[in-house]
Amino acid sequence: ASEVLVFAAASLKNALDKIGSDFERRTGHEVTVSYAASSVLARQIQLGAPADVFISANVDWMDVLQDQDQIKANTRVDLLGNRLVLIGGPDQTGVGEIRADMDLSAALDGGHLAMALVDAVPAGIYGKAALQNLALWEEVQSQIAQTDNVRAALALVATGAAPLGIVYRSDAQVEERVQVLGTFPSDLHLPIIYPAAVTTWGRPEAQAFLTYLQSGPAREVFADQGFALPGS
Amino acid sequence: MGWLGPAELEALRLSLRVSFWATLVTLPFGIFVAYALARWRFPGRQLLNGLVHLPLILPPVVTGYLLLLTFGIQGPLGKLLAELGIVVAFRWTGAALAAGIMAFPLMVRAIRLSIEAVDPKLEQAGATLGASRLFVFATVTLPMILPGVIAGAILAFAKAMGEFGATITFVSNIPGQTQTLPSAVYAFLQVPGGENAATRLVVVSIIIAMGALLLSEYVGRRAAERVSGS
Amino acid sequence: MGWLGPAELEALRLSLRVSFWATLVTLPFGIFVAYALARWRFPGRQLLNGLVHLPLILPPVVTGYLLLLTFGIQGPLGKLLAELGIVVAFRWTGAALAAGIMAFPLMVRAIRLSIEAVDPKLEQAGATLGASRLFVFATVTLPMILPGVIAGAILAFAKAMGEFGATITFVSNIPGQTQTLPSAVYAFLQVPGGENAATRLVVVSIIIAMGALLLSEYVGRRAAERVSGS
Amino acid sequence: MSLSVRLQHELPDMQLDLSFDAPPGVTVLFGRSGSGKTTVVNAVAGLLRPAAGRVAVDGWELFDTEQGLWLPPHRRRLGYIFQEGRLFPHLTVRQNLSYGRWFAPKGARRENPDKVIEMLGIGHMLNRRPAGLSGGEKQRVAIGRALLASPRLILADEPLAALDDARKAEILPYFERLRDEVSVPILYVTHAAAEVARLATSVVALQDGKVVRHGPASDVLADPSVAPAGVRAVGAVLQVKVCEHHADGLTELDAGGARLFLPRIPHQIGEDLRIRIPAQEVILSNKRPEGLSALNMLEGVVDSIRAGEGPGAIVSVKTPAGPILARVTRRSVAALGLEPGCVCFAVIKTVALAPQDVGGRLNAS
Amino acid sequence: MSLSVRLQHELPDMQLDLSFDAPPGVTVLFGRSGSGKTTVVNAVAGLLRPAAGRVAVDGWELFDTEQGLWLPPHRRRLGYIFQEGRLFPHLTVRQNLSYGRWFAPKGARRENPDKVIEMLGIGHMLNRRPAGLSGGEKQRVAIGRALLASPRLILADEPLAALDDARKAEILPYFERLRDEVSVPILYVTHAAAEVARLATSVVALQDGKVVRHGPASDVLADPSVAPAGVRAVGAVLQVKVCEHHADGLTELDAGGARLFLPRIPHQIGEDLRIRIPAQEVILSNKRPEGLSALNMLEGVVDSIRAGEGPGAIVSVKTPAGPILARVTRRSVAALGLEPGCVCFAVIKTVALAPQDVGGRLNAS
Ligand SMILES: Nc1ncnc2c1ncn2[C@@H]1O[C@H](COP(=O)(O)OP(=O)(O)OP(=O)(O)O)[C@@H](O)[C@H]1O
Ligand SMILES: Nc1ncnc2c1ncn2[C@@H]1O[C@H](COP(=O)(O)OP(=O)(O)OP(=O)(O)O)[C@@H](O)[C@H]1O
Ligand SMILES: [Mg+2]
Ligand SMILES: [Mg+2]
Repeated sequence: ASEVLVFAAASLKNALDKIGSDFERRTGHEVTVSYAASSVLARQIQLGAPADVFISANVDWMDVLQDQDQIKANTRVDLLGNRLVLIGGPDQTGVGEIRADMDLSAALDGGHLAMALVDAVPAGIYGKAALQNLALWEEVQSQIAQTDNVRAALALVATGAAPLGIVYRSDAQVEERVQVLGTFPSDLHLPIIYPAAVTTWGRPEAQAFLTYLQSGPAREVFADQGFALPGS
Repeated sequence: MGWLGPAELEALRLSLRVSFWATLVTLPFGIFVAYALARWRFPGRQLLNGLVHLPLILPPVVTGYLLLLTFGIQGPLGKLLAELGIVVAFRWTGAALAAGIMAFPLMVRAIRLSIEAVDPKLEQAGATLGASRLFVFATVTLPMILPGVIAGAILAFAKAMGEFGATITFVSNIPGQTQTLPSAVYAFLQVPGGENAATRLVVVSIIIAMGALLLSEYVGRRAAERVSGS
Repeated sequence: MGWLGPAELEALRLSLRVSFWATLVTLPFGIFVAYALARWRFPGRQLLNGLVHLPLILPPVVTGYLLLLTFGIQGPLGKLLAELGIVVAFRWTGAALAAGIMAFPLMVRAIRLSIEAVDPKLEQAGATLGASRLFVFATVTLPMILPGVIAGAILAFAKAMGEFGATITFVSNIPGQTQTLPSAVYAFLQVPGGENAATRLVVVSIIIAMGALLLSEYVGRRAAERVSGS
Repeated sequence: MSLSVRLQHELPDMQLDLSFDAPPGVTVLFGRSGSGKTTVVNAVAGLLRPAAGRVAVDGWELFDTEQGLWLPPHRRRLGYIFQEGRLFPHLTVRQNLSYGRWFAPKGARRENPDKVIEMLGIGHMLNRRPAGLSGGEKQRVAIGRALLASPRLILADEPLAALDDARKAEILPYFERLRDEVSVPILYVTHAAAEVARLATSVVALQDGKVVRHGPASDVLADPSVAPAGVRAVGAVLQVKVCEHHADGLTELDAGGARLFLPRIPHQIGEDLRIRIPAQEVILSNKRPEGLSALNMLEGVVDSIRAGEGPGAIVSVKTPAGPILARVTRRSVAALGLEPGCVCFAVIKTVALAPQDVGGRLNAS
Repeated sequence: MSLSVRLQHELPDMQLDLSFDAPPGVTVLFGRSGSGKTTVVNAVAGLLRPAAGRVAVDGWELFDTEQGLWLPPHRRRLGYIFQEGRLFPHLTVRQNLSYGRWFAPKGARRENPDKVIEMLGIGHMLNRRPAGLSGGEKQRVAIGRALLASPRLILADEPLAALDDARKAEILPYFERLRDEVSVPILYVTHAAAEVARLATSVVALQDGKVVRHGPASDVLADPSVAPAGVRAVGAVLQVKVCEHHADGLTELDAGGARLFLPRIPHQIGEDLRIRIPAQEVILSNKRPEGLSALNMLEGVVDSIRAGEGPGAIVSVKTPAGPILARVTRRSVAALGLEPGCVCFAVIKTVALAPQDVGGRLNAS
């Protein structure tokens, strides 16, 4: 038995912890996962981190690594997807699918719209694109409260600091103090993709793990956590 | 600073304002708490001491989250302040609050150490000459600890300039309101190719913090010379 | 601590080890640098002072990134250390390095303030009695600054226990290797439903840091009493 | 009683347990190093809280543990001259001097700062800081600071020990003036016999935290067994009046009708003075001596002879000027056949009557 | 020359510029407060780096700015007794005392610690820390610490000022012993005439940073214009030998054939001593006095009469015991018809010859 060191975006922790131990049980290979922001992990891989597998929360950092030949391009897969949702406190009313005629300003009622950093963090970038495509961006731009990650945006809504927020569906579903008010159509923004790949120096077992991630039992776990599965 | 964009300049201005007020407003509390910890024995002293140090020990994100719970719009203290007309949520005042709280332990420690170095015999001498406790503090203790107070204040200022985790969690990152220099740096570091812009901002913060540090050394030395007799 | 899982216990053990060594190894340097800053006048003194304070001023992520660049596998110092058989990249030693560097300014400041409070006249008295500079330091200065040294060390320890940004950026977040308590807290906070686990870990860190603080108060007071004559 | 002190306190090495009531004027605390003098002064100042006791100044209670009364130090209106100076290092000499004046009540008697500064010889260092002063300079500033605080009670812990003789001689009259003219009670710790002789209204001798002797200065000084500096400080204190200043630099005094000469003193003609005649400066003769350089000769009758342990004896002689004490050898007592009732002559050298033994009016005793 | 000092240094208020060569023994630095005494001592100790100068002890150079030589303080082997104690607060009294012993070279002469501790009366406080000591106790420990460092040069800055007379009298002989038996050179700052008289081999009088008078103690003490404590400290120093201890507590001395009596002193029969006879204790008579209590009478011839500014004059009388100085009034000089060549009698009270004026062998002068 050998080891596999996985560098994964922090938002995958719950799912990967479970899948990792399943994999260990089945193969005897030990899986260790280092969770951090995709940007941090990508830089570490650039600078020679001994990771075998990298799972990013966005395609940009994976592209950078691929350009620099730090991953085996042929192992790269689009592992997961996600959906962007609008959330609010328990007293808000749901809207279902979000459309351009939605009166976001009225719903905010002078409050803030919590999002991850709209120019830096993937969830924020996607959210900004969606709002722009709905022509709602101009209207709410000045009311956006940005955080360094999606979970902090979720916390703003959960604590009532902000009436509304835009987060991933996978994040919203377990927080009891918020409800999903509506889902953004996925064509409003670049596809939300969590690419995965084996690093150039990845051990042979890395490919086995990557394959396992795409297997049925693993996909079940991801789906449980609210992730979207490409091709389904 | 022609090489800073307007947004970056705005972040710089905001960071300066936030750090300045964070330092200024916490300073009296810092001195008071440091004095109490150094000179008084009261029940709950260790508790106060622990409380003061909490922001140093906790991951900043946790501190930010706790701030959100207590000083947020729905938080008990947040509501209270709001009734007094002070809104901190998503305002630069909130950023200052976060920065002040994060810097508080450093400030208190520096001041406390310098208070402990003041010979109580001099304070006694002041008392025998008719000065009340408060007056002794103002005329003997305070001037003598001035180097420590200055050091503590500038340290707090520097720390406030660099504070990120608690600030962004508590008051988010609203350009012109709560987007401080470190938040901007963080944002640049998240995206591929953002290193150059981040470096520019880091250089600016280093220059400012070093300037403050040099100033504190100078002012502190001057004050120390005054105390020990030039 | 039955309510901590094995991974969490591992993180706790690692954090303790990292903080302990970070404090122990930096302490002699901290004392030396503090002494140099407090008592010597040399060219580059302000530069050294600035350098020491840098980790306090920079956003931790930036410090971590700089560490990665210099002490990483491909970094100049990293290569040098590797040739000496010391690998810090993605090892707990690296976490200790990051924690030590982040805590260094706090340690130096505390020690420096207490050195400045020692009356040079006592050191002179030691010299006239035949003690060389080093001996005077060991027998007069060091015992007298002991409270400050202890305070500085424990402060550094507490800071090291709470260090997150630089550590995760420099050595990542590898369980059993570099996943310290705050990194584990971070990971838990990133996922839905992780709050409970995060809270448990936070409580543990608070207990440890408060314990250290109380210990430092006690030891420091004992030492201070010895110095000022019980 | 101007100063009433009762104290009980446990110290690591000894038990402080004393009480004394002192008349107005200067109360000198005397005792060996470590006998508890500073501790007593600190308790009076409120810097040490004794286990039990009471201190009152002119009937005004500073504390009384029985009543649970405890004035904090700053309400006691003290001028404490510390054994170790304790100047404020961050203030200039001028600021140190004026520190206490801020707090003095409006109506309080005020010393003239210029006069104090001149007397202490610190005018040229007003703008310097204590760190740049010599040991004696520091102590002079400390004295000035206490005097200028308009205190109702002055506490002086060996205030002159660090000063040279000339400076001592300049400052002593100032304490006398405080005692005589302004009548501020003074609690004064010293080892110096001359200071005791000159200043003390009453002397409290301490030993291991207990009062071993307490009385008017003239009594204590006349008793060799408790005289602060031992037998060499024994002396008589006479009440005299200035008669005339002679051209050859001598001053003539009237002492109960008898005449005494001593080197010129700065006092006015007609002024009442106290003058201490150290017993060891007095020579006795059983016939009127002739051809001696000593100008002062007092005829009297031997009152008592106290032989001590050593070779000496203290002979007390009743003269018109008052009782005179002479310290002579027992051998001389035998040789001259001195015994109570004998007529004899006390010879006192003019120059032996030093200015430092001449003080202002004798208030008490 | 055992101690050679040359110094130039600028101080804020004055210019230090002095040089003196002192013979072996005790060199007393005397001068008013602020005259620069401590500054000189600090320069010798290496705590102050003077602009220019040279200091050598027994020919061993401590520094010489011309040669660029500068020994750091810890290489100078000093025992510095500071004016303000400077005890190590974190060490017990015992540890303070033994601090210097760690560094003393193997072969160095060592004082017996027990003896020093006993002499200083600090045996019961060995395990305490300085903060709990009284002012005088601290200074005694400071003296012990310096003595036990096996120094080649002792610097003492007003070491006895904080001590009571009895303690002074106990410690003075110790400095004498260091001077006479161990011949450690001592640079000693004091204001006290008795200490000067008893200890000083030579006296350096400072004023505003300059040497105003420098010479053997007996010369300086005989000169009223420079005598450290003014005219009252003028006195003659005689070389005497102990003859006999009498049963009545007196000791008989031989002074060049003449006999002198004084209260019992602890010295051995046959021992050579120096004895100071203060000029103001001497009475002159133009005929052999009779019926006087004074036991000591020396016949002599008036050598010179120096009238000062005041009412007094110093009469020098050649006696078999050596020159005796008497301070009398000018009025008496006239009344007795004293002039050079006259025969006269010097009368000295037995008890006036105090033990503190009796010292060990007179080495220099
Ligand atoms: N560190 C200093 N800075 C400035 N001036 C100083 C300093 N030390 C001493 N002086 C000044 O130098 C002069 C000589 O001081 P020094 O301490 O040598 O006097 P001293 O003769 O020892 O007096 P004392 O008998 O009062 O101790 C004084 O006028 C003093 O004010
Ligand atoms: N803070 C203290 N802790 C313990 N013991 C003390 C303390 N202060 C004084 N003492 C002890 O109490 C006794 C009396 O001290 P105090 O200072 O009153 O003496 P003093 O008569 O003023 O002596 P000196 O003339 O030497 O100044 C001494 O034996 C001293 O050691
Ligand atoms: Mg005392
Ligand atoms: Mg001096």
